[in-house]
Amino acid sequence: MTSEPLSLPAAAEPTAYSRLMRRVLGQKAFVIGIGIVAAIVLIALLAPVLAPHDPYLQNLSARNVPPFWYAKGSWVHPLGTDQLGRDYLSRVIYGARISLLIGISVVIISGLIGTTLGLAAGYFGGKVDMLVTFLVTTRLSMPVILVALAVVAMIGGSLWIVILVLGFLKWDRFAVVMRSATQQVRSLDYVAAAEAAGASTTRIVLGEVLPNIAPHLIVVATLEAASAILLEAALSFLGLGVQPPLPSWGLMISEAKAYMFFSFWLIAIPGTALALLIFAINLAGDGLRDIIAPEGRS
Amino acid sequence: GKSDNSVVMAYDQAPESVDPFFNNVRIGVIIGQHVWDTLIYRDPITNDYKGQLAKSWKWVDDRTLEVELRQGIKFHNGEEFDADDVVYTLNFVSKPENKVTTQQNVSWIEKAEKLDKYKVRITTKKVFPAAIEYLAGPVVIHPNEYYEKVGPAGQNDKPVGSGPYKVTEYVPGKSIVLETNPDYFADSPKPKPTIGKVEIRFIPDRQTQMAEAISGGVDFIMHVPKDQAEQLEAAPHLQVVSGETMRIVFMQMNSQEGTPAPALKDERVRKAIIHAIDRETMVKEIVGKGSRVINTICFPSQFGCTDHGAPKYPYDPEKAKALLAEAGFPNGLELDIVAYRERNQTEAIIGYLQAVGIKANLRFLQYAAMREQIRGNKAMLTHQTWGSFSVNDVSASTPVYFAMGDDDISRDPEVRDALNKGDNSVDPAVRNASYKEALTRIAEKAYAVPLYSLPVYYVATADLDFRAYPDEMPRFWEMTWKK
Amino acid sequence: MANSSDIVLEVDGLSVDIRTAGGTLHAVRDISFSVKRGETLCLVGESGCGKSMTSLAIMDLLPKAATKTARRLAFAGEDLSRAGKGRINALRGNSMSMIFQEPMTALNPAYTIGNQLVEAYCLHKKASEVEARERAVFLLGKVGIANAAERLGQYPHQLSGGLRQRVMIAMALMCGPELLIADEPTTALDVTIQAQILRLLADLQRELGIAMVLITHDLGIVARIADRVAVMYAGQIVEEGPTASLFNAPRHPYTQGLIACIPVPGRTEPGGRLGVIPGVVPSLVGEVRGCSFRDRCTKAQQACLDAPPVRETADGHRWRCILENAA
Amino acid sequence: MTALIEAHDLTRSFEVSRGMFKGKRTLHAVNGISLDIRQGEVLAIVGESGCGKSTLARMLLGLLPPSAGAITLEGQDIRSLGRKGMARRVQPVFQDPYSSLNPRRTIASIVALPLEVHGIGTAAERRKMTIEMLDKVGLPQRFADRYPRELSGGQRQRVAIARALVMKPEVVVCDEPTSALDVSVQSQILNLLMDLRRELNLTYVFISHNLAVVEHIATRVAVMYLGRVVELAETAALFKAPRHPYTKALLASVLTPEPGLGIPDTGLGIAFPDPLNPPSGCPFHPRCPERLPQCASVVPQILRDETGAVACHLHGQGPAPH
Amino acid sequence: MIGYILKRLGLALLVALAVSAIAFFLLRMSGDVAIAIAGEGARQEDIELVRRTYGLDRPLVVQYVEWLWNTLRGDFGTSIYFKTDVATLVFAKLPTTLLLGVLSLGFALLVSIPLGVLAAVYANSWIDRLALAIAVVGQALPNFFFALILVMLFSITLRWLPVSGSKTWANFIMPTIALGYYVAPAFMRLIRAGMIEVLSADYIRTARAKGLPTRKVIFKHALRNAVVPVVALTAVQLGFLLGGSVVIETIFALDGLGYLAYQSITFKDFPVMQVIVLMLSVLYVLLTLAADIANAWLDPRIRVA
Ligand SMILES: Nc1ncnc2c1ncn2[C@@H]1O[C@H](COP(=O)(O)OP(=O)(O)OP(=O)(O)O)[C@@H](O)[C@H]1O
Ligand SMILES: Nc1ncnc2c1ncn2[C@@H]1O[C@H](COP(=O)(O)OP(=O)(O)OP(=O)(O)O)[C@@H](O)[C@H]1O
Ligand SMILES: [Mg+2]
Ligand SMILES: [Mg+2]
Repeated sequence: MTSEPLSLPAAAEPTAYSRLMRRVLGQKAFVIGIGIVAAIVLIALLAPVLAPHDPYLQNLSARNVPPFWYAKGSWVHPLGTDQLGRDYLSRVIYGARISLLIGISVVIISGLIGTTLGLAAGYFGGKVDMLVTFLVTTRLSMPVILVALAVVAMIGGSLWIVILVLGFLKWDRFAVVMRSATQQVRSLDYVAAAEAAGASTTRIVLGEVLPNIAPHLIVVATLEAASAILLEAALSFLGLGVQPPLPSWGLMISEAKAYMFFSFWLIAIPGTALALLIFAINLAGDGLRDIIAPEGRS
Repeated sequence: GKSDNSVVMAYDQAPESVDPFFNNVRIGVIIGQHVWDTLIYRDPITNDYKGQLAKSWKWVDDRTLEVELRQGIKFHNGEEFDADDVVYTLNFVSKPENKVTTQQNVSWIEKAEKLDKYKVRITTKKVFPAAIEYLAGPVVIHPNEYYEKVGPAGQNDKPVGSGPYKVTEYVPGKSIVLETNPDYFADSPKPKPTIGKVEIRFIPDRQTQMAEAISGGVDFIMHVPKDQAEQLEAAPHLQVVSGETMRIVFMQMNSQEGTPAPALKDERVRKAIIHAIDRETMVKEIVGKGSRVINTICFPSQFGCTDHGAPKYPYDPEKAKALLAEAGFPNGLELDIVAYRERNQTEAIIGYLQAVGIKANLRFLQYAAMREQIRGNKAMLTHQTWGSFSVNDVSASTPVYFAMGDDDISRDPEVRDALNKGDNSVDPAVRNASYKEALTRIAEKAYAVPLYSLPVYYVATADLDFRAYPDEMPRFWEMTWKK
Repeated sequence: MANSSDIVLEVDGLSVDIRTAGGTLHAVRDISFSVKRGETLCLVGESGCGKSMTSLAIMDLLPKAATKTARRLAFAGEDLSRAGKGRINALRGNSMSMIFQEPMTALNPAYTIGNQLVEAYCLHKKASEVEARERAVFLLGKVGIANAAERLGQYPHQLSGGLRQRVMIAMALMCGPELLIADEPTTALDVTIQAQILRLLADLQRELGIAMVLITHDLGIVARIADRVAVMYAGQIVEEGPTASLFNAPRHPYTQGLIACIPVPGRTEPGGRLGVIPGVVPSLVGEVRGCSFRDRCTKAQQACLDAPPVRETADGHRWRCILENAA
Repeated sequence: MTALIEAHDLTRSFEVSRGMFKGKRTLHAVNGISLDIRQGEVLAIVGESGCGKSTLARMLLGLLPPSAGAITLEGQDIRSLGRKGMARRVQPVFQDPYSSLNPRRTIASIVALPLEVHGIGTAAERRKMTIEMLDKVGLPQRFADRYPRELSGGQRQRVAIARALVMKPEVVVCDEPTSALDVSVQSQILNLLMDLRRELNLTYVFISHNLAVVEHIATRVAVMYLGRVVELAETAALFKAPRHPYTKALLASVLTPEPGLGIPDTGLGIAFPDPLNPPSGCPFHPRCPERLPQCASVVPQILRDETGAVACHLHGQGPAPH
Repeated sequence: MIGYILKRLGLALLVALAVSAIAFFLLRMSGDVAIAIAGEGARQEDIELVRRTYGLDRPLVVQYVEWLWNTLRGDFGTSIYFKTDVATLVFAKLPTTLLLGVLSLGFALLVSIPLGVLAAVYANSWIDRLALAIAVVGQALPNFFFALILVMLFSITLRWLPVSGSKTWANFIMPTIALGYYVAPAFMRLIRAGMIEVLSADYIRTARAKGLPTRKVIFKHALRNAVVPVVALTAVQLGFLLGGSVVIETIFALDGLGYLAYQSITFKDFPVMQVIVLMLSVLYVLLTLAADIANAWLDPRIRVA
């Protein structure tokens, strides 16, 4: 006899989705981080709608107008104008596009390279692993900023060159993390089971291994995106990054630093925007790491 | 500061070598003129030539110059100055294998010979009237015994000259300390210094320099951008001095065979570009005091430089758009622009071009890389500056870019012929006429965009009494403290 | 009942709650038992039924997320729930000690076993290092480790699992405890080693007159070593009694099912069907009312929705069920 | 009964590094094992942790190439069968039900994977076969679209069994399929395995260290010690009259739930063998209570007879036949 | 042990070789050194002359092999810009950079170890969150921006510290903070994560079960194990600091390797660039080797038996 009221809630856990959501929402840091990132992405997407002026429209007779909260400021240019009289708010808004574009593109390039190398090293081991480890060591032993500076200095800075250079330099963490994650997954029985089922190596790598290391991939990707954005800013700061008049935040900081002692807002505004974006991405990445961490254990 | 009778100057770039023949940066020239002397001295105000190490000189023929030397001058190490020093120095630096950095400063020298202890003969390779100008500028005289012994490397380690200041401490890449030469000869056109000690620190970052100036860490900085200089003026303990220099700013437009921007072959496009740029406003708002708009590609004070009769292209964006439409670009066009300094000015130019529909992509490069682009016929627009080595003659400016040399990217034989005629004549009238012809044709054809001359801004502690010269040379030997 | 002064550990109404993302997990629910000097009590039950939480609660080693409540938790007559941190530290490792399940990870890899052995002795007995080492050598010999003096300088990774577990035992005995709690001390070991270690433990316990709580999920071990057995299910003790009585006449349906699951040579027919307990363990999150075994119980009734009564026989065999005997 | 799978002198060694500063050493995980697996039997392999059971299993599955020796399936070298060919005939069930199921796949897709790999049927047909298989192992259809983490250990092990059987293999290699499970679940799985064997006429290689389970389920038992098979016999014979001292000790160590018997004294030494440094001669001699003088130096040959095989100096001398 | 070290040194050599080749070809392929050497205003014939006198007209591979051969002999070539021996130049600047690197590392460790331990011991409390906030903000603030703010605050407003130069120890305070603050978060996270993991380890429970006081459990049993990965990170970060001091050295006019690197990049001073890159890579590999040895010393499981 198994009448209804006799049954008890089973120990089996709630559905993956609701559990994940609970863990996600439990991670306040993640929620805040992803919220800010989403807002910045939205701003970037809606830039033409949100920006009050053309970010490239210069007016040399209205240069370095302070933001509205200064006595000399006005609401025509809520955040004032820059050294060529361009609307600062519009430039900051358009700058989000550049930073995000850089972050995302660099991560795509370096992620592809690094993940491929890491997967190969972790899955095949042996000589392949040795080769990849050697490549990673070689790559790590060359300071990114120096190499990036040198290369950009030689071929001349531009958005795509910066993206390509950083993309080809920043794959190391992907490779390292993917390698160890792959090694870990590779030794699990479900990979052996797939092998025993006759699945091809490609199928195993793409169907069994990759989905299970994807969370690590996402975490690395977020953190690397943040670091790529910062690196671009550093390159631009040294005058070897994105080229004017593109409104990159790093470039804006670089141009504004000339005015920092007397018109602090010029550097503080893009500096804050940049720091906020990096802060939010890191927060989200951290949160993500914590969210996926228990899953890895089990 | 005034209290210890010393000046700390900051400069953004370290010279590769203190030996003036082995660097090509402004700070190198500055140090060179303080530590060494030249045979001849050009008065920066009157532009008259005076004897310095030379007592007198005269052209024996078109290619031979005889120089009578001053007696009783000693180098910092006690070595006596005589004809041997001059002969050794000139013969050493003019040999290509000795790899003097800026070859054109010395490549005109065929040889130098000692006539007697205080007399030398200098032979030029071809007719070279500008020799006096060079002898009054970059060609300093080294002490031969010392130089022979230690070579350029030793001269960089422990520099020895005969100038008003001697080097007492030098850490390459970091700082150099100059102190008054107590034995400096009294007859020199450079007066005996008042400022006892000049320390030059190499601070690469302009903001750091500014911060040092504000916090009193340094007393003297130069090449301060206009906006910053104006801001620093507000600080009570600082003063700002500015003046025009001979450096002109212009844009080349690649219209030669095989140009990557065929649109630039169309005169209307080139004219549109000139019309698009509001030079007056640029000068007023971002270039600064001491600058003026130029209409031809030369510095106005240079011999032969004129804009009479040359067409002028006032700021007129509507006309620019109309010209572009006429040339078949109603929707504008996209061009690359290479540049290597004054990035904010390039940016403003880009902004003006953008306003008439020309999207200019900036490629900001090191000078060498830019030059490579130009010479490789890969550049479209170039944002150039040219200082003529402070030589006050058109032969030092316009021909460099229009006489079909390596850097000529319009390559008009008519212009070349006119320029060559001017360069190779000794008759001032012929020269004036030829240069005018060339400059007018350049302007008519709109081969280049003449922009403006560059000013130089100095920011210094308010106590210091000094003036700015067009050759961008601070002269510490003549500076004094305000009462 | 025996003389109350013989009771080393007394647990009355112990509950352990763990805060989890999904709500409060009632890992241990109102359990009571006591252990006398020289007695071995086995806590047996399936994975997750709260055995470890019980032992950790006694030792005050619960994870941060867990809280315990008890009507009484007394060691040698002293109420631990009222004792301060200092007092607990003075007792722990001194008169009550513990052996953990994983001999591979329970020793600090960074220190020699000598260092780890003497640590507690020096602390609690205010003994010198030399004295402590002497005692360590003595005890290592006792747990069957040859050339013990040399072993003191070795690091845990240099020892095999069986040796490490012996070191753990020696470590627990260093200060001469009155109570020894062993949480699955042999699960990680091979059968032959397991037999050796258990034998050693049983001998030492008898020899030193220690009160021992042995936690395991292996009914075979329980049957061979325990004086008394407490069977746990879903955080509760569902049946408790003297070993023989419990194995020979299990009263609770869960205990009965458990015993029937195990193939016993001679009793179960080779290749034949084994007894089963259908279904799975209930979730311990939230309030569990009534008998927690009811949905796996073939004899469940409407009455099981209420808390089942505790029944007891004369020999101290107790169980929680509405039925007198489920068999 | 005919031999379905035959292993000839199988050896597998690993190069293991023992920490950064030490060189690599060769570890002989499996050291010259010859076995036959007969059609329809349940061959149990028992032995202590690290003795090479899993390594042997992986070689039998074709997942790990032997360093030496060969495996034949009905006389054909399994290397010539290829991964897919092997997959149709031999399938595994692993010990850990947590790591043997891909957490990112649904139960149905896990079970259907072999069908997909071999391109059997349309998606709908595969789905049908999967549901049938799940039903056969006692999992209702509603589990099909759940993820492994929503299942209990026993349920997961059922999924693993379903995956192994969906291709209708002849041999199933079970590597400690119940050792991670509670006893109440273990009996369910054991019953299931026995039912399926009867129903589908399967051959099992059953790896375990639980002798009670082995005695219950196996028809033949191979006892391994440090990479070698030391004794092989029919189950009943082995449990009744073990011949190798290690087998005897193993049997003595079994703790059945019979109160009052106390803890047996196995009489074994405590020197646990280091597989990187195997003892000379008979690998068991340092712990053996019946050690003979030659045990320390001479590796005992395997002696095969009608009851099975044994490798011990106490039982016959001289080279084994063949 | 010796064998291991030899093997690692061999690896270092291989890495150095690879790096030198990459650096050489990368640097040479995209720019004409001759023009850089000839300088502003040089004519084509001057450039040709330079090309010939410096041997830049030969195939790249030949130039590389020659460079490699000279390097192996200890002749690192002559700086194109400074005209002096590269080795002298580089080694003259190395101490400043090393000092800055070590100081920043020390600062980072000083900040991050206590913070990391606290954050782990009080995981999920406000202390943990505060530490996390400090870390995340530290990583989000571009170090050049942070450096400028420091200058604003301490030199301009408060006038406590000199802006630039390397004359006195006071010159090193701001660069140390600016550089160290940027790497501290990585250490803090690592220590926090390591401590949290270690604190939940079985042997910590063992230690507590022995009745050891909390302080001893944390500092003797936990930290010792949590600190092992920090050593490896320290090596990596020191490498990073040496390479990453470009911006900071430029801002604070510290005459170190970073600024020299920046200069040689802008002046296309290939010989100097190559040696700096090569030296940093060798340094990196050696540092990781040192870290491994230190790890082995800390972790007996790796140590020689
Ligand atoms: N740190 C924790 N956080 C949340 N739940 C926990 C934690 N530790 C244990 N639990 C839960 O508490 C319950 C009791 O756990 P406990 O460790 O006491 O079981 P056990 O009987 O010792 O099991 P095992 O035989 O597996 O050791 C289990 O349901 C477990 O999932
Ligand atoms: N991939 C590998 N690399 C190195 N050594 C290995 C590898 N796989 C197994 N070994 C070693 O080979 C020996 C046999 O391992 P195996 O897993 O076959 O043992 P087992 O009998 O299955 O043990 P258990 O009962 O613990 O599962 C062990 O000492 C193990 O450490
Ligand atoms: Mg002389
Ligand atoms: Mg195994």
